[in-house]
Amino acid sequence: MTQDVRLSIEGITKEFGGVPAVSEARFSVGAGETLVLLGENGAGKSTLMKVLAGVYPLGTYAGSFRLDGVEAQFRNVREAEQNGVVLVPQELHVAPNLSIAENILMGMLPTRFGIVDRAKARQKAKQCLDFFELDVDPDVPAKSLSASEQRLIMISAALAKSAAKVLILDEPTASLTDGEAEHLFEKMEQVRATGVATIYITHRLDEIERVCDRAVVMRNGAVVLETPDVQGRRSEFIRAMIGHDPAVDASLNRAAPGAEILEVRDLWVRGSSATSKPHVCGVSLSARAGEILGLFGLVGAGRTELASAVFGAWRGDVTGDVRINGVAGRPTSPGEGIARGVGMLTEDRKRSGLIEGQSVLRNISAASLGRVCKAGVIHSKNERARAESLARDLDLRPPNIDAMVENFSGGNQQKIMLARWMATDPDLLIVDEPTYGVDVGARYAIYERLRALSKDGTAILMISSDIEEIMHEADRILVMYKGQIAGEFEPGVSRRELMAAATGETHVPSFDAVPTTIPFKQEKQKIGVAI
Amino acid sequence: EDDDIKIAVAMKTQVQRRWAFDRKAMEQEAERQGVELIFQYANDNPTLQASQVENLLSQQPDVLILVPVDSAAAGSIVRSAQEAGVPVVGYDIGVSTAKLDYFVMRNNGLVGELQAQAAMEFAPKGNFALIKGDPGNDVAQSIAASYDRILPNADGVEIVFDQFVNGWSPQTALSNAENILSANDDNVKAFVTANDGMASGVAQAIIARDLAGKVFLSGLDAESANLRLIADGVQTMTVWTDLTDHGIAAVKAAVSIAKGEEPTFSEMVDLGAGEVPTHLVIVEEINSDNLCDFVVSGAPEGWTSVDEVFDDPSACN
Amino acid sequence: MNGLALSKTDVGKGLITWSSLASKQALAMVGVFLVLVITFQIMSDGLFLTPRNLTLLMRQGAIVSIVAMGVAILIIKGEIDLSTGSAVYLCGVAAALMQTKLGLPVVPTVVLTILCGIVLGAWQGVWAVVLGVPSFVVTLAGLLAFRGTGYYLTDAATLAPMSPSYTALSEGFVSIPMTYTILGAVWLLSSAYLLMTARQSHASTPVIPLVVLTAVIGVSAWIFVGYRGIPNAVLWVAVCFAILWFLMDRTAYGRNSYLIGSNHEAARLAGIPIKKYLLSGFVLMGVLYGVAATLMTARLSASTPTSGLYLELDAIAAAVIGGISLRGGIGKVGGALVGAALLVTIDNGMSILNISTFVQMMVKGMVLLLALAADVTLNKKK
Amino acid sequence: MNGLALSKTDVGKGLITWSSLASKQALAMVGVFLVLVITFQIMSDGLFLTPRNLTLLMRQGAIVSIVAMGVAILIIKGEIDLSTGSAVYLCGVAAALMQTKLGLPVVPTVVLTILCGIVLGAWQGVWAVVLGVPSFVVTLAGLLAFRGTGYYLTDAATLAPMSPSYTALSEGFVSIPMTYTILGAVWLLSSAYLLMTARQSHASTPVIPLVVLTAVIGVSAWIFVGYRGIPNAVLWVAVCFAILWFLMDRTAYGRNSYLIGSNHEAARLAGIPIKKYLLSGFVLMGVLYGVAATLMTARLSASTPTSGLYLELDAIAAAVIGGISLRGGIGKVGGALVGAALLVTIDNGMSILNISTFVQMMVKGMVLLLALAADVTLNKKK
Ligand SMILES: Nc1ncnc2c1ncn2[C@@H]1O[C@H](COP(=O)(O)OP(=O)(O)OP(=O)(O)O)[C@@H](O)[C@H]1O
Ligand SMILES: Nc1ncnc2c1ncn2[C@@H]1O[C@H](COP(=O)(O)OP(=O)(O)OP(=O)(O)O)[C@@H](O)[C@H]1O
Ligand SMILES: O[C@@H]1[C@@H](O)[C@H](O)OC[C@H]1O
Ligand SMILES: [Mg+2]
Ligand SMILES: [Mg+2]
Repeated sequence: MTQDVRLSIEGITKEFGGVPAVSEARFSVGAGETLVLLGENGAGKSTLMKVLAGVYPLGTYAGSFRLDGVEAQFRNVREAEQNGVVLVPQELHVAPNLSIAENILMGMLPTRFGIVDRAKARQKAKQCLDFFELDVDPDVPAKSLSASEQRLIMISAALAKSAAKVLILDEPTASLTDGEAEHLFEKMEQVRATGVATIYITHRLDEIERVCDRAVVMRNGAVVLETPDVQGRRSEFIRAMIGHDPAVDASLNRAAPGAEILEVRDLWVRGSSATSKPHVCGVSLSARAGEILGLFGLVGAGRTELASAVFGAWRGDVTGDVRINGVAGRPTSPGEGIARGVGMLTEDRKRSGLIEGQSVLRNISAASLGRVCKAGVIHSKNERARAESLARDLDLRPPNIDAMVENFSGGNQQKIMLARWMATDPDLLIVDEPTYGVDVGARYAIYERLRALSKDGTAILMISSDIEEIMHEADRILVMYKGQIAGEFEPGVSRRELMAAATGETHVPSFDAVPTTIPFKQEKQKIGVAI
Repeated sequence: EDDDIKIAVAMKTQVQRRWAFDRKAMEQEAERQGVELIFQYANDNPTLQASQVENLLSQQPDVLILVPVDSAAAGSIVRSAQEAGVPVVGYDIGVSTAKLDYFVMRNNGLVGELQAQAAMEFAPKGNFALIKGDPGNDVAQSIAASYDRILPNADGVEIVFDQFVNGWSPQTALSNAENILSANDDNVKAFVTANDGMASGVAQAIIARDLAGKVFLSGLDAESANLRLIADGVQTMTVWTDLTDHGIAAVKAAVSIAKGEEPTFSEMVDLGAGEVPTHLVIVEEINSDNLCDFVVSGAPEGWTSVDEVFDDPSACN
Repeated sequence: MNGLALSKTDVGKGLITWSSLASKQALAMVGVFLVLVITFQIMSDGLFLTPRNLTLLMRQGAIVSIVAMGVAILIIKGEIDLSTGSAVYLCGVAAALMQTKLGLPVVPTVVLTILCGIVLGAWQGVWAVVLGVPSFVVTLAGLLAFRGTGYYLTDAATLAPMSPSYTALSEGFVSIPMTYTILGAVWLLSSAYLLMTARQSHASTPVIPLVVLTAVIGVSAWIFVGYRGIPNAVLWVAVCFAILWFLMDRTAYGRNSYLIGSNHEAARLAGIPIKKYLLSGFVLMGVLYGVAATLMTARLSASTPTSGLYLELDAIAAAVIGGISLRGGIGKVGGALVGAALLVTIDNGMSILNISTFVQMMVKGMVLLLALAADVTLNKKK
Repeated sequence: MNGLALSKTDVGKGLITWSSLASKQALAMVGVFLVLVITFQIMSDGLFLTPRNLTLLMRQGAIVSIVAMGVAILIIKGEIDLSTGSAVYLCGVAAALMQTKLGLPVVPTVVLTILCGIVLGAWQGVWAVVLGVPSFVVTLAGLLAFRGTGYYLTDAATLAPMSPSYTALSEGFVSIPMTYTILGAVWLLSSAYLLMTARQSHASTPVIPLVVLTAVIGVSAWIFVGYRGIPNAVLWVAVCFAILWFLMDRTAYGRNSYLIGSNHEAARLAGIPIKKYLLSGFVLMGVLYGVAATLMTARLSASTPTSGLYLELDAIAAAVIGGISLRGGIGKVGGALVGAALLVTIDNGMSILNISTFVQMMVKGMVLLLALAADVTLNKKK
């Protein structure tokens, strides 16, 4: 498979305030080759990619890299793109109020004498949307798309950029469903066939064999492993990533469920306008202390809405009974939810989780400041001690609780969010996509923490689109489909059965009996109609 | 111990041309007398003026000449100066809440009277519009009080508009005048306007409707641009305050007080806190009849010129 | 939230062209505006809705409209300008000096005044963009320094008079036949444009927009022909609006400006030269300082030391009322016009009703509150 | 950007206590401030740095300092207040009416004035928070309506005089012995606090902070005792600052306010009742309207119709100069004080130098620009 070398990285080093994030990284990628870049959270993957793509311009890093044998010197992203290096970053940069077309064509709107050629723009945008078979109007604002749809359009936009030589995808699948991911892989195949070198970053090790030719593993900023192929090397990768063998699978060690913490009866969740279609249609469920209840489903199944309603965060209409810790009544605000012992790790970390511009300490304390206050005054010694111990527990890197959260790598940001909710000492902890963007090592750490919490008597409701995660970590699995519970399963259930329930193939008391085909098409359906 | 007399002058604003001439007159007199002057301008902000007087007092002057931004609020300023052993000469605007040592004033009530009377002379009956100055300003209030005393009771005078204009804004005065003409279908006989700045705005509305010379327009300050409007027959009259007399009288009084002498005065005036020896400054109506006299000899040097007022350089020969 | 379901139909398609002129919020504001007009009309015994009063009203709003559009663009780009009142004053001083002291003819005066505006705009742009001082502070400094400079140059004196032909720049009127010609041309061009864009996007004939357009042109004709033709000041506003609307809505420059205001980082990563865009925004604002200064000195036939005081606040208020979000990236140039129209309508209406200045201030405050509250409530429901 | 490497050392630990009083940006501003002081001192032949002038300077800055702190808190929460000048004026009218018409004693006057401020603050809070009208517009409406109401109530007349004991609220001085006592107490309490926090966080003795503290107290003693004691107005500022600093820096209330300003949605999901916080922010601002109005009317011994004009701009400027970001969530209450000090130093310095008002405006503009440019450059380098 190896052809001519497209990109060769020759000892790149990048520091932040004297601390190296990437040190002496060195490897190369060939034309038509897909290379997977692995590494723990904070290993320096994104930073290195940003150097390649001109985000960190010439002069802000040491070392060099060559593109088709010629030394590349990019002063900005545009120059990198003009030379064929295209990055789809880990953190999406969407302008929510601009149209989808304008987001897709950011910085390269087709013009005639400076005037935007709207017809052409529409048509180009449409092509990008068609690439992932998204049936949406390119003229509506980008904020009307879900996070995963936004990512899809950004990927197709990147692919549409003229004459890509090197395509970098930084954790593209973290917020995609299996169906969408599968579709992406097919497209990557097409791209590769045109001679493009692809660097692919992921924490989902099961994807590697499906799409990649070769692997590079980074640890602490340095390249620690480079392999000629990827088949059957999973444990080798993990060892290289975390520097030792992974911890024993904590999930084997299960506690017996205790008292019922959460009981939901006939819950309906709607948007704020009376006419909007319900997101959750008459769901009933219960969760016990010491139990991890998995909630599986496709994006749009209504899991987040269900959880928000239970937590008291849903802004629209909710009906139905909720009983928490034996006390009846739905929380009407997140504050009330927290007061009644509920915590919720939200799915959209950047928008509704992280408080950027503030320190780790303040982020961790955000939901539980009252616990370290006396008469409203913060006891800073206690506060710091608590945050430090949580940071240690979760192996936060770097372990500096006074640093601003936006300077942490994605996975570490997720740990900070988990720490926030652990600090509230909840009876019921809802975690929505808890390992979004988290590396294997940290992922086990998070599973371990969740398991430990559950053993200490917390009921955990784990929402996940990661089928492996659900199968391994949940003690009991509920599957949602179109706002309803489409089935309940034991841990031993097969992938096939779960997917069938999640796509409505198994018989369920159907709310609206739209026949469905494959998972991906299912979402297309959802997007095309109203939300 | 230096025996140079130092006089502090706290001016209300620098943002109006007349104050440069008040200052010039004061400076000329100070030079004649060999005394030093220090100036501060509060730009119509009473709180700033309080601070400035504090700053002036810390430079230990012998006398303070005060042009109050606000007559009532100046009381505490006057008292603090007097407590520091610095006598206060009031200038242009009175102080109602503390007794000044001396006062030099233009009679603002008289200004309003002159304007109102000229209006009634021009148009004994008809629709009158009263465009008053900034409501927060004492001068505007005194002038307005004269309007209110004289005009509503006059036979045949119909008041169709009566408003203050924030900040004496010429733009607002212009818009108001346009709206007044529009609302009365051009049937307006007089724009009794409190000062020249606003009058130049109103003049535009009058010119636009070809009403120049057909409606009365008053002003105050005899600004060059307005003298020209009078020459062109657009504005009817303005009122001139003899700034030279004003400035000289104040410095003279200040110097006598500093020397421990009794300053001369024309009458005793009570502004609300007891009788104060007062020099009344000459106010004079300027209209097309005495325009040339004023331009050629009445105005202080540099205030205006024949060229600025008349198209014809020989107009006043 | 549910934008997806919308605009899938043809009716929706046609409307997009219209909503591109002014944001949804601005459209809601038009409703508030109508309520005011009716109130004033009744209370003034029919005086408010006369061609003469409406002509004057438009002329009275010209300066704030021009400045509001410029500020709107800066706000859309994520910047702000507090200096407009002083900058317009200082440019006015320059214009008046050229007219009264140098005796320059009209055209050079206007050109040099605009040049003076460009210099002021560029000066602020350099501090804000190149040196990175927050534009709030840069333009606050401008607010002080520009007025100070004007006072220094003139000793805070009024400079007058300007030549009659200069005054006509704002106060003159387009002749009645020419007014018909202009309105006719606008009607023709706009309908052609509407039909063309409809055909391009394969939508059906845009009946509603065409009807609205015809009505607007009809009403304009009634107003202008009923008095003395289009006031020149209104023509300036119309031309500026047409150019700026086109710039912001139809060109890559405009769309990239929105992107910068909406997501700075995304714009940077998309390779848009942010500094150039911001700098040019300040320069564009500078051009508008010059235009507004021309209108202001022409209107008063003078430069007076208080001109432009509080103009910055009115202009920003007009923009915000018209739906331009202070967070950047949201709003339309047309919104600023609607906001300015609302402000000047309140002023004019209360002035012709001879309401006391004090009550005017209270009423104006309450109308602003109610207008925005109505707007917030309406847009929430949707 | 690189906060990671910093503050890991013990020196850093000790400093945290200090930097919590004012942000890094405000500290840079202190440097600019020193340059100014030296310039003024030299140019004024030693007049600037006299106890008397410094005492007066502080008193002159009292009102803007109080308002700036309140606005800073609102900005930190992500809101804004343009109405402060008018609101303070209207509260001042209430105070003056109570003093001159009703003859109320001092304490009830102050209490009712503050109550009046609370009503105004709450009124704006309801529109902004409960009804969701952008606070920019709500407070712009307040700017107009509050002053209009004041004019309406008083016919735009000055109300005076206030009783001598009322005037003393701002203009009086704390006696010299009492001044020593207060400064001594502050020194004792602060050093105890410094030592205690250092012990708690196991840092070494905070030598630098202690030295700085002692120097500050020493200089204060020199200033105040050298003239007539602490001016009462300065005492108000000190008390307000102490309370607000404690509130914003040490309590859950303050902490949550920062979170709300940084990320509204995330704060909501962390269980913080946003509306209550925002509403209380406006009410707190209202309390400060009352305090500032008390100081203003006491200072002038009157309520004058122009008082408070442009105060809103000065207050916001002070906050922004002091490092409070208009995007919310960033800055310290102490920064607003530093900003106010900078503004009043420029005013006072140029005033004692007898510089023409016009030149003052230009110089002030330039100093603001240079101060912020220096700050931006310094903070970039690090
Ligand atoms: N702007 C920045 N300032 C300071 N430190 C930074 C900055 N960006 C990244 N870092 C640090 O550099 C290191 C590498 O981060 P990077 O984002 O490259 O990790 P990553 O390998 O992509 O991790 P993840 O898998 O979690 O995305 C981390 O320790 C991070 O905290
Ligand atoms: N707070 C909200 N307000 C309005 N719409 C929302 C909100 N949260 C989510 N949505 C929208 O509702 C749709 C369905 O929700 P969502 O995709 O979160 O469901 P889900 O079953 O939780 O799926 P997943 O968690 O896998 O993303 C999405 O398109 C999303 O944009
Ligand atoms: O001369 C007048 C002055 O005294 C007043 O304060 O402001 C308006 C002027 O016209
Ligand atoms: Mg990364
Ligand atoms: Mg979800």
